[in-house]
Amino acid sequence: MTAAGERHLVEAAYERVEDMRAVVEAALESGIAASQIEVRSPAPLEEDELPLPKPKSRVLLFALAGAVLGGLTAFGLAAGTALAYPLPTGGMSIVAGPPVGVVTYEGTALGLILMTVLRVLWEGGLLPGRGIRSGRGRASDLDHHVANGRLLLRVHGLSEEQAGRLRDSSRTSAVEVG
Amino acid sequence: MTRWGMAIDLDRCTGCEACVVACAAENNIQTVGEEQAREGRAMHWLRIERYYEGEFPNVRTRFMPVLCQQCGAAPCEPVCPVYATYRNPEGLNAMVYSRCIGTRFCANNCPYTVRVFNWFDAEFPAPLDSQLNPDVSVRPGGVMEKCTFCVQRIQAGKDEAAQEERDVADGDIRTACQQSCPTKAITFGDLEDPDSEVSKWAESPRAFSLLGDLDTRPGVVYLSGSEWREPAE
Amino acid sequence: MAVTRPEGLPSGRSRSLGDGEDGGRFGCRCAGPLAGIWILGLALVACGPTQNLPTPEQPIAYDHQVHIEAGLECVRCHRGAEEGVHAGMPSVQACAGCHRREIPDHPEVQKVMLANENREPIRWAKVNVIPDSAMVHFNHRAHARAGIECLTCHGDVASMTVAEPVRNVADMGWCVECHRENEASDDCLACHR
Amino acid sequence: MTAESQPSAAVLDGQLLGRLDRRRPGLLVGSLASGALALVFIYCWGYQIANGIGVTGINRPVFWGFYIINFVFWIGISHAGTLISAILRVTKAEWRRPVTRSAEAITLFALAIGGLFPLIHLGRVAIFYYMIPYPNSRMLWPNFRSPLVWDIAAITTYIIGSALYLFLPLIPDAAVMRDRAAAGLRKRFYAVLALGWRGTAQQWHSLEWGIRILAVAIIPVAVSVHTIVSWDFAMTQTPGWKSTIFGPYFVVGAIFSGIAVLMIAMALLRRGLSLERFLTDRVFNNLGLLFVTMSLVWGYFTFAEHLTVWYSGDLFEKNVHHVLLHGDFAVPFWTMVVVNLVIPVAVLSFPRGRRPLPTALVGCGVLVGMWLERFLIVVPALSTPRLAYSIGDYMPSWVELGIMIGAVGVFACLYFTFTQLLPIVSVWEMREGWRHGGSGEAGDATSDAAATSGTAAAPVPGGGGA
Repeated sequence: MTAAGERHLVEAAYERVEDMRAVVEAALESGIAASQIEVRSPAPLEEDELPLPKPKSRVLLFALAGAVLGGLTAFGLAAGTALAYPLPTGGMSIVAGPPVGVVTYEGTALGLILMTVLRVLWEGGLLPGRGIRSGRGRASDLDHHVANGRLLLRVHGLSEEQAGRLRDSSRTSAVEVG
Repeated sequence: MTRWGMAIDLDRCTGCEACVVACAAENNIQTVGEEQAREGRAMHWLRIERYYEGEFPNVRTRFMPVLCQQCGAAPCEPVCPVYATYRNPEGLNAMVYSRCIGTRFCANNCPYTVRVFNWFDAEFPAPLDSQLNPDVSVRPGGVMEKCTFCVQRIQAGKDEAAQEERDVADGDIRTACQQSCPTKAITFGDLEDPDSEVSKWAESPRAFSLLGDLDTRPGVVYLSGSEWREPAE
Repeated sequence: MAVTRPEGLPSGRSRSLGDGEDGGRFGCRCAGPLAGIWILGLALVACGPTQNLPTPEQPIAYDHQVHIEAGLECVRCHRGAEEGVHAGMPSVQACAGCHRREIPDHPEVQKVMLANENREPIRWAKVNVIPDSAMVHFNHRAHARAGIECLTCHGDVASMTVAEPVRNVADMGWCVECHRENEASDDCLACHR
Repeated sequence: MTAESQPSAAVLDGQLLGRLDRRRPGLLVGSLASGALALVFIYCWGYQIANGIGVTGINRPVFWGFYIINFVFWIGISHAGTLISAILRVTKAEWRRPVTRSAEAITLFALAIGGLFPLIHLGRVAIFYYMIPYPNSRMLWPNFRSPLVWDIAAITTYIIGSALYLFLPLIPDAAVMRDRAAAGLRKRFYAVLALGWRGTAQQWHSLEWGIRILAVAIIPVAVSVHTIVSWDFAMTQTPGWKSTIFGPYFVVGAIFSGIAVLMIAMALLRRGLSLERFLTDRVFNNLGLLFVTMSLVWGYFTFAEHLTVWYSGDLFEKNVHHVLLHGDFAVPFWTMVVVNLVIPVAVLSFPRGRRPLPTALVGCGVLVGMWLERFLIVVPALSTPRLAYSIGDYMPSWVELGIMIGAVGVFACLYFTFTQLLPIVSVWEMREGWRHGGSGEAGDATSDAAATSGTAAAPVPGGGGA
């Protein structure tokens, strides 16, 4: 989307969201797409703190799917195996209701928990391979700022001119520009 | 179908404990020694409970042989996590030693406290090993056990009848305790067969079940002519 | 009396850490192989009969094939197989009785004759073993009565020069399957007591 | 509030991280000492495996002893974290922020130890896997009717769930540690834990969803775990055990003992790590209120339990009831009532009693009391069977005592190690609280505090008014 030629990455660390907000607003006005902007923060930001599109998450959907999957698996385990391997029970029913219920309940919860965590890791690019592909998980020289409680702005794919302008606008408000 | 059952006539029981000895010999039950017995680890599949009535000198002792009641609705069965104890098609409350992992849950849930546990590996130093019954496994430590109604004799009786191409007749199979009882207070057989001796005993007006109100449907029936139907409170 | 030995369960080998910066990969790099090992282990446990069974060394090089070809039947020596709970082994006298006439000078036969003279039993090694810890009481005559051939469990011993196990007779799943197919009792007490 | 002045978010941040970077010899000594105690645990268990379960004091009719008591006890303690932290998260209680991590760690380690006890208790531990359903050559499956198999299902779910519930909020903090650590083994360790966390908007958003869902999901799991543990008893016919209220009674007892551990751990952490600014008096006050509430609820359940038994007139139940209240077990029973109900209510009803030291001391008493409660559930019922001929008693052996004490060592060792390696107070959650100006003490930023701290060279971000 940007002009041909080398693309540049500008990084800047800020103490306060307000400082970064001004830079982000200026960048968006100058025609830089929101998808080029990445913000790293030491704690979650509120939705309206930056004029960037809100990230989407399907964790809940996957959690529910995991619950269904886990429940079915557990039900199959408890009821199915009892049917597949009938043992002499002396007249008692082969598949008993309450035990199958208990196992299904626990399986449902386990499925839900596992799928939730997997989906969180997937969406965050924390699963192997994911982060590298999307470029998100890559380290930055300025990451220590995030560790120390500052915010980090990274804007990718800039032309040389755009990068220069962004650096200039950040110079006053940022702690460090890279 | 068969349902193995036992009837014990308490009015005939003299408390001689011959059945206890016969049971231990037949079933390779380990002898734990004084020290362990003092800790409450004596192993008997069958015990004679004694209860005393009245004030001295007018005391009367009552005896009650208590063994696994082979319950029709056994509390021990559903709690075993590995199916080491279950109800077999012939009404026995089966105990599979090789399956047992030793949670002792079954023993806790037995209202008759008739299950015994192998706290250590059984030791039969020579020449005691020569008197072991080859038809019964020696149980390792960590395994629950209890009266089996001499299942090895039941299996042998059925095998013998099959070899002779006939049905098992009443009286073919005798348990060790029954065999050794000098007063013939114990009888054993098929409760489903109305003509068997045990069925007839069970129909006696003197018959009752131990802790019958728990509805465990025991396969052991006690007979007593006196008003005393339950062990002393 | 030995306590039941557990079956070998698979265990994953840990690996050294990957590169620090993308340590996340470590978890997944291991997860695949670990899951694989686990499933493989389950499959191995589930396929008990395929495991290698040791052939024990016998005190005398007895050749089953030669004896069968000479016209003997299994139950001629293992009498209990049809009549008793245990198949049993022939007595030294029974061996010696025949061999007094047949090839008495064969070096292996000589060992039998010597044992007979000294009134010592021959300590044959058990080929098809159900371990004590299984606490199984196998009844040969019940199986013979049901028409189960010897070779179903023991393999074609008639054509073996050295008796060797062909099936794991201690594999319970196999026993249970056969019992169910033939509508024999699948009650645990039928074997375990 | 306290007399302390209110420092700024940046100051707090700097202090929190400063504590994390500092080496703490006390913790190292603590973990080594508890590690030595853990060796007792290993030795005793090894001794028992080598010699047979008979080295314990259990007998007929008391087939269950210290191991099952400790199993229930530790599982109860495990409710400290996950349940409490999940409830606080779901209800968005701001003062949870410094508490959750230490509570969740208690859960995980207590659960790991609690889960071991049923195995230690087995007669043949080598074949414990007969209880697990997996395809096997014996063509046998576990008995799903047994509450013990439910236990396995429930505890597996709970331990995986609480491990992930501890892990998920830990990822950003592991990333902080990674980015602050110098290259080397420590950095690599944190890098593995951080999974490549960078703190992007998407990562935060997904993480928040995940934590929210886990917090909701873990509550019914925690409740089910202790309910199912209670069913190990309540599903039987044993007098003294077959009770309909055992499920909720156990859950309440679990939360009660869980808070007790939490109070002790927090008081120790506060002193040991000088976290007075984070684990404030207000936190102790709030937890103290929760604590005394649980004490009263527990007292109510105990009353209900024994009243119904006494009133029923059931002969066998009354036998157990009698030995508890007036017989051989009267001393532990009434001790339990005093330390679980009388003392907590007497101390925690007053604001001065809800301070770190008194709450921790009350917590110690409650731990003893809750252990006694489990003892009084297991032993009296078993030693008073229906047939009077079998009445027995129980005295633990040195092996059982060794394993019990050693387990405390294992727990302490794990906990100290965890505290040494990872932030025991959630850094990002504290930061989030300060940013919103809502977390406990981070009220108004004062110049006074900023001036006192060398770490606060930077301008003060988002203070109270932000």
